[in-house]
Amino acid sequence: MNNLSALMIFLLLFAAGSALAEDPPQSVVTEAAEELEVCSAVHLEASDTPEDAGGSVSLYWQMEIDGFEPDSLGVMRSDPSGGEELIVTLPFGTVMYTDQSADNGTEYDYWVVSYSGGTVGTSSNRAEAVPSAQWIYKGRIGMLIILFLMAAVIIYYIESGKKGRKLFIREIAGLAAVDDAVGRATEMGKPVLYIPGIMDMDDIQTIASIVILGRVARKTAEYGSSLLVPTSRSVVMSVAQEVVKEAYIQVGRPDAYNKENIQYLTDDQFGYAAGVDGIMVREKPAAIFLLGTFYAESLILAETGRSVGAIQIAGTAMPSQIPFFVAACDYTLIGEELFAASAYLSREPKLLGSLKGQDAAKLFFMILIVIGVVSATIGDFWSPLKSVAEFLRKLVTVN
Amino acid sequence: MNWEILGIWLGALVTLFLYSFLYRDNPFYKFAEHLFVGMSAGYWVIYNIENVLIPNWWQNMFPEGGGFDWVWLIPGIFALFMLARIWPKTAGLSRLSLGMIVGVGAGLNMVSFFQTNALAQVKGTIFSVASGGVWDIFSSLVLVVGVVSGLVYFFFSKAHTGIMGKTANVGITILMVAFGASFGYTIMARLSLLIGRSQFLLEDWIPTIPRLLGIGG
Amino acid sequence: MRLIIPLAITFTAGIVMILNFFIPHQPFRFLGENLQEWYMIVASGAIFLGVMNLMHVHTRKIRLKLKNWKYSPVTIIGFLVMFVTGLIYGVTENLPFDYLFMNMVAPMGATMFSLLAFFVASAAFRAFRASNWRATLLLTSAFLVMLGQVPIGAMLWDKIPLAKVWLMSIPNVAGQRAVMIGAAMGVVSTSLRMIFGIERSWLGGAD
Amino acid sequence: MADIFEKLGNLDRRIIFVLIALAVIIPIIFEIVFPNPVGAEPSRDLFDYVDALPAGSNVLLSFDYDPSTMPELQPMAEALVRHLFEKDLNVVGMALWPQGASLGQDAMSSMADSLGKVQFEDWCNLGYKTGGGVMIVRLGTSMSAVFPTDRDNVPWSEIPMLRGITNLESFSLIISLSAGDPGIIAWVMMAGDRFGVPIGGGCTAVSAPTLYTYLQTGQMVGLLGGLKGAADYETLVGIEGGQAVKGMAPQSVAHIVIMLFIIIGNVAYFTRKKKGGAK
Repeated sequence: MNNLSALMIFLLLFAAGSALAEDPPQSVVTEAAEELEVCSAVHLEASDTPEDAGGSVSLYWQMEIDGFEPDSLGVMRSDPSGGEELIVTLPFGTVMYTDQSADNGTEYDYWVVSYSGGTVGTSSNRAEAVPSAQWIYKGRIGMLIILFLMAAVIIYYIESGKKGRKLFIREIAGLAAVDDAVGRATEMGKPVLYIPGIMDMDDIQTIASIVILGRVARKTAEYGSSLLVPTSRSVVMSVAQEVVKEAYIQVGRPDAYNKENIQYLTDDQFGYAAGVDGIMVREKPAAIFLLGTFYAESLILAETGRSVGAIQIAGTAMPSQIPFFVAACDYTLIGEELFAASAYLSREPKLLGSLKGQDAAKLFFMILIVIGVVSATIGDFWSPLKSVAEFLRKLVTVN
Repeated sequence: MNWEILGIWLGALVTLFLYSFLYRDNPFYKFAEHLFVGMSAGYWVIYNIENVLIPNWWQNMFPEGGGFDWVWLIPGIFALFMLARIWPKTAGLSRLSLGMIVGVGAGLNMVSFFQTNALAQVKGTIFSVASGGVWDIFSSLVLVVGVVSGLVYFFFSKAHTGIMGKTANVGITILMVAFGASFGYTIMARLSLLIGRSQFLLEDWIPTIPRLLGIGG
Repeated sequence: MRLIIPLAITFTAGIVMILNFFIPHQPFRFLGENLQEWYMIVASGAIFLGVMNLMHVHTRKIRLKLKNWKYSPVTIIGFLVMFVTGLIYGVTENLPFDYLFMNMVAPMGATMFSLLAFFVASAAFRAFRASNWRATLLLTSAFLVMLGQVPIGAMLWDKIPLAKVWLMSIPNVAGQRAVMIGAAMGVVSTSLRMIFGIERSWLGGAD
Repeated sequence: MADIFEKLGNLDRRIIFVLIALAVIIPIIFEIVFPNPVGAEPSRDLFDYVDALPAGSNVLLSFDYDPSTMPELQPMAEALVRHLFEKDLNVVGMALWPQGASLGQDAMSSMADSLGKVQFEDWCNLGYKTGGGVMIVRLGTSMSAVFPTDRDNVPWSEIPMLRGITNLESFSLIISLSAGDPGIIAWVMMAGDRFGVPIGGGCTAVSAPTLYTYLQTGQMVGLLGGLKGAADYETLVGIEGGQAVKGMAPQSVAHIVIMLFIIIGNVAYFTRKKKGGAK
């Protein structure tokens, strides 16, 4: 029904337009333009906005191009009770709108009117829609399943770790060097500098870094060397103070904890880099830890640290910054190794268990890639296998 | 006094002060560094007030048309808990805010990293290696082998010996080639920054010197 | 006991954020969107803690006449100048706060950033030595890409720019992908440990 | 002799700093311009593709950037527009970024003036439209529905050069100059993959590696990456002393300095190693 009326409007306008185009002299066209109606919206489509919390209808339309241009467009809506209302006025040229003010389960009629000189010129076809709320994003089901399975596997291994299952962990050079680095600082009577990245506490790399800070703080407390932690975020400073203090208490050296050593500098990326560079050249730390999220300042910090002769242990999951750490630091924790650090340093069974879970998840993805590539490749010659690859691609697609 | 020229001079002086660090630490650098830390901290406080606290909190709590939206008391209370750290007696309250911050961060990061870092990358690696010429096939194989062996390198719960060790070796090798390429590629962007600063000094600042001395235009 | 409530909040916030990604329905939509905003407000409000610490550290330095205390007033004055002009004039263009930002803070940031041009050079000189075959590969790939970036590469051999494109689009992509997929596993597992309270040392608690 | 290498191997990094500074400053002061030969690169691919288009073909040029990335992308825009005009192609400009429309206007109108091209007959600027990828899909069905008028509110029907254009398939090539999202990726996925229109582009150096993969899969016909890509196009089109070519001079010198240092470092390293081995 709607389509039919749209078609009729379109045909009418088309007829008017083509009749006009046949008129040869230009002066006639200008005269005719005055008789012409203001151009109207056509092909209006209304549908429930997919995958939302409801109360929303998406509208799409096109503009007729023959006719003179309206001053503005109005989106009209009527509900079953018959009440008509103008829900929004839009500038000419707009071709889509989302009505956020609808009620779920109500059947609405929509149409778009063109205003010209303050009066309604023409109006589009009517289109109806019933808004509703959805309980799941359909395009994310595959991801939900994989994520759930992974979480289950990781938690399973954590539990089995807790139960005392013996778990192996491979050598991670950067972490094996932590003791040496702290020990060296103690021998030289120089401080240890710990940089937890430049992002805030909501960043998971910062969280991982703070956990490692706890382990490093325990070592500096045991060895009796001082630990400096300049931070770029207030929240990180607060957490770092808490963590370091706790570490010193656990080792039985609460007296050695110095709150002033954990200080905030500035939220500014390069202001922070300038401040930390200053600390490096003046305090001359013997060991520097650069663990967390880093951006361009990574090399500014690492090169300055290098120039004061410190042992540097860096780690980040930012792919773009790893090369600079590799070039300027003695040890670099690459990507996932940063997240494995707390388990490695503490050797706690439940944390080692979570590493095992991560490995299982990686294995799953490796198998997925290999099966996907093999089936896609063979699928080029023998089509049934192509659908396997298609299925796998679909599984990991998130919309 | 011409404000524009003063601005150029201020900018040029702090630029030169900071560059002096390349020679070694010195009073000029110390001055500029301390100034930078202080001024940028002040800048970010104002930035946070103007761009977050007022529009996202205050104006939500007290909407323009009048009224009061109690929901926005919640973040206000959490923020107060955070600030309660100032006094030792109430410092424990900040843990509640930290709990919230870390919870939001952990939940958000988990899904976004999983989507963009894991699934999207896996998807990009599932393709047919049999298209194009010999060189294309070779390239595709390097890509797939690189990703898979790179992942083997990250295995923690198995010793890197035997076939596992060999694959992990291939992985770390490809990682090294990748890091080298990435390093070499970035140099250009870094030089552009230096070119920008040099142009500021040479083309904006130096021409003002004769003008200040009363020579030339 | 003092950790139970914070951990419960972490758990709730984390689960809500995860469900919000999969479930468009209320109340997850509302909670998810609000929690992110709340987080932003709390983190922004916390900046006062930071600046109080900054002021405390520097006044203490001056009081105790610690090393380099003479520079501490610079930080304090720098902060106050920005803070006060910001409060009085706001962030409108061409007023004092904006003027100071454009002519001092921004150039200082750009200058620190541009130090990288020098540091990439010194790092490359020192680190790119063919000490073993892996280091040789790192060096060769960096060298080829650098050659491919500038005209001299194409002058030497017109295939060098192609080698650059190949290195950037094949081994570089492979390496980045491996790092990213691995890191994602680390993130998922670390997040789970946080949300389920398995790792709690960040709250200052015993493990 | 060996002592020299010993010293070279442990060179004070400040010497490197001085040379880098000189490498950048001297070409700027003396406005040195180097020749910029173009190898078999993605920038040449784009040039060749444009060069082979028959005169009168329609090309859509999308300006998807803002002033912050102008140093890299504006020289590309100017060189591309010049080439398109010289080949007598019809250039339709538009933008996925709000400020891109006026940056595109600058490039097109200045080049049109110097080459005697007429607005609405040889080129036009449809302006900015929000919506990114979704909007591109709608361009695939009808261009005039999304752009009832051009940037200056001239109705579609009154622009002579647009008469033959109905949707994206009317174009022989789409070129996106892209600083991020929405940009080239949206064009490749929404216009290239769905409607089969060839896509070319220019991008910042930072995003080039991600986009190289589209070249490999044939989803793009060519790509200008960063300042080098812009300089390449300027050279190929034959612009003397263009902005990008000029900007390449300090880059080239500084790159050569760094490469020389890497070579010195390695020579010193091997000389010392040899000496150490002889002991």
